Amino acid sequence: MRTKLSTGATEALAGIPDGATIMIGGFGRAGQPVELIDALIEQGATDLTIINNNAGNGETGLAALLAARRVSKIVCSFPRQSDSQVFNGLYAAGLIELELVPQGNLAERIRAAGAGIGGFFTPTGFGTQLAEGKETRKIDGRNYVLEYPLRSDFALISALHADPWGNLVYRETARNFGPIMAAAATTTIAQVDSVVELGALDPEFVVTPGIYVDRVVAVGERSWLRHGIFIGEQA
Amino acid sequence: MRTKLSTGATEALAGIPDGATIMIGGFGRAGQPVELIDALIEQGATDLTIINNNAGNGETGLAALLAARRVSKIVCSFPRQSDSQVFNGLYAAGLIELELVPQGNLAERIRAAGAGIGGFFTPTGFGTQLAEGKETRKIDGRNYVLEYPLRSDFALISALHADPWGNLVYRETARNFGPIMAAAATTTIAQVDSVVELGALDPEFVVTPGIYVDRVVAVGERSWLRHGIFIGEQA
Amino acid sequence: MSLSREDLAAIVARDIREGSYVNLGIGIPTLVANYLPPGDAIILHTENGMLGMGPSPAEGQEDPDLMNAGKLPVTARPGASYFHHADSFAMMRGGHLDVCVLGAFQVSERGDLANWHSGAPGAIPAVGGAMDLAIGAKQVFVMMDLQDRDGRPKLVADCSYPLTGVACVDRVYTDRAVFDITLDGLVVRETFDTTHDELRELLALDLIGIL
Amino acid sequence: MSLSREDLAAIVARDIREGSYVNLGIGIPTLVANYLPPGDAIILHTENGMLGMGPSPAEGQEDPDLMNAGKLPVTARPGASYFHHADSFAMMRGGHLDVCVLGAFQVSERGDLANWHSGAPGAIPAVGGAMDLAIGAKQVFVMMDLQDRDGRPKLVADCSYPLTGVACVDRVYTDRAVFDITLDGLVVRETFDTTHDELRELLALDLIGIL
Repeated sequence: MRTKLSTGATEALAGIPDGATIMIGGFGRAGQPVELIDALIEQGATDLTIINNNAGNGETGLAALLAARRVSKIVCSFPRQSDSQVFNGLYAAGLIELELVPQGNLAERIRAAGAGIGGFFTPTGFGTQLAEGKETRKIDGRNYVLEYPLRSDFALISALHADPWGNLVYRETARNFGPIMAAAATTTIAQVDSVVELGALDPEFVVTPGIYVDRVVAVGERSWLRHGIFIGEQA
Repeated sequence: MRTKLSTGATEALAGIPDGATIMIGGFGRAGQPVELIDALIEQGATDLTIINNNAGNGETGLAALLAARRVSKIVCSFPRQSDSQVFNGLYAAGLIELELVPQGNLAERIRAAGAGIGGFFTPTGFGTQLAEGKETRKIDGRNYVLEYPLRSDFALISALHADPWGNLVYRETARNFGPIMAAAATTTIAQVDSVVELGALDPEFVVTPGIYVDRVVAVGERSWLRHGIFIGEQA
Repeated sequence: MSLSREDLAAIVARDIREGSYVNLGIGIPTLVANYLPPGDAIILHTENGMLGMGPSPAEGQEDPDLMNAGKLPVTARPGASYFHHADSFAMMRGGHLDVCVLGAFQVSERGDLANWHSGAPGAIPAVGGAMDLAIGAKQVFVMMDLQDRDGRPKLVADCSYPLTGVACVDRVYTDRAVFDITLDGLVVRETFDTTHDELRELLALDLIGIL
Repeated sequence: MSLSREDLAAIVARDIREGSYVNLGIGIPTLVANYLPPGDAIILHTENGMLGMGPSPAEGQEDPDLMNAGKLPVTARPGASYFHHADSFAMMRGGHLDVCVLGAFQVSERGDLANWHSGAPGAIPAVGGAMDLAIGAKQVFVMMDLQDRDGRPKLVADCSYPLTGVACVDRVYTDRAVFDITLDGLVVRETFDTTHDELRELLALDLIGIL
């Protein structure tokens, strides 16, 4: 196997062009690939479409990418939070486009992209504003909305360990969107706390098989684990 | 938590009526819940619809259930094998109905049932006999067939270990259909080699969360592991 | 004359059967956790990828990777499991949770739920998992005051706020009474220092109930 | 005058790039494994739930839980992973495998594949993963004899056998020549002791190729 290990975040991000669609893992801050996002800010690609559950918290990570005016559109389920001031300001000023997707439909659309499914009927959102204009169907007495896969050019995700094949394991609820985004992107870049030897991950316990991972960069223990605690805010 | 542990296979199968639809795990013999199938033969329920990847191998397990004439219909992807003589005979005599489903559509239909998806567009089978009469659609230039979820009243599956909450871990390629069938059945019954203490399974490594498992019966090391080796035959 | 939120949370907790898998929504429903039976009689789900969620950690023991859907630090019970977002929402959408408890702006007498969007012009919409929770569980309970701050009923003939889900609520716990939403209509299940006549006058809805 | 299956397997193996994820179908394609570079340059997938499949175990070391799609005992390489059937077929259907090698009854000049059903009356149909393999990989290679036992070409204008997939085959390796199926037509990629004229006569198909 050719190695998937990059020497650093900058190298790992090579080739991301202006106008790219990028999935970024994380639920709030847990699982957010902060070091990769910082490198993306430095790298300079702009006019990006970002797919994430949220729209940035505080002033760092995804919020800092937004503040740097690199993002023209965001697809997410929960932009408005007590600390989403960066997004709020851009949105109010008409400087960012928002596609709001119910969280489960967001997850299932991402999963469908990775799984080669052309579309699926979901009960979530039926009869609501978020299904307006969409095809609906009653199947076995229940109402569904047709939703389509959500793909991206790149995925930036965060995991706990990788091996040289790119197999990944995660930590607790930081797993969240990582596994499905890895499969839905053309090129998946994973930051991990550390890389372990081939064979060190039990094949029963691999969560993301390496086939879904193109580049791996070890960043050391993530800053969230070092600096940690944050204030809660709803979903 | 009320215990999910049954004292034996007979108790675990309580309440399976004539005419039930039952998913049975396993790919060939790996992951086949042989002890539960033996108990089902003894229990006597008949006119069953069985969902399995295959239609029985040799003279034991699922093949023995067929031989006992308890199965009126089988939904599977690969009935014909070198050792599927029991099914072959019943089918040739018109004594069993067959619904043939491509293996990936079988897996995805089972997954859809557990996931609350009303239907999905799959590229698999488009333009073939197995899509005849089914709705098709071209999405983003690719052709798809609409397939519907596959549910069951019961699932009989085999895993390696369970804890008292019904969390399951599997062994190697015996995992196959177990996790998705567990989620697709109204009542899921798992045979396991052994039950471990609550907390003994690492939450990172649980494959089937206990919410999908209703009854657990420890059978000791499975007979396949004791008596083992079998002859290969295609998928 | 009306019940405190804590007392109401205790009543909701009382109605959740042992062995249930439960998702407690953000906000007021979270209070229900304080009144559940001790031990592991009830297993809590959090949609960001965990079954077997435990209480808040002791101060200083917070783990940034272990949080609930409200992004507050939590713990894991023995027997817990983690899974990714598609698996977590499959669990919800697939009808595997026994009970989900949600807050609401409004509930209609047919069980329509409005709890995600004020509909105010200029407001930034944010839905999160609300629409998935609304349609997913075997039983969807709502906890809310029966009236808003201006005294207007929140249990209504038709929701004026944007809907979260259609005909999805099974039971509404309020500070004045508990209602079951049935195919026959709104059933008054229990009242708190409030008569049926008072409820009828307040709500202007047809009510069915044991007098 | 024509290539042995072993020699053909070696040629297929030569064309698979290092770092590829590959599924080798049941039967003749399995031979390709014997000619892949040593080590872990190529990672094998088996649709019953594994990446990183290794060779057959030593006699007496067979593990009944560890098998390939042909239900033959295999081993796991360091770096392997197991997953359930829906995840495995999502991997295939989602286009993540670089190469899939399949046997065939017939392939049409547009890349239609027939390999699952003889169509004979009374035959018990069995499809397994054939239709998923046909549509899933980035490149679908077929290995087959150019002619059947009766001398009839198996690379045809239109398949007479029931189809496994439509326009899904990218390349056909036969004992006489290798063909690329392109939007421009059938391209002769390489020949084995066979001239283009002989191929044209045998197949009665338009061929494009470097003479």
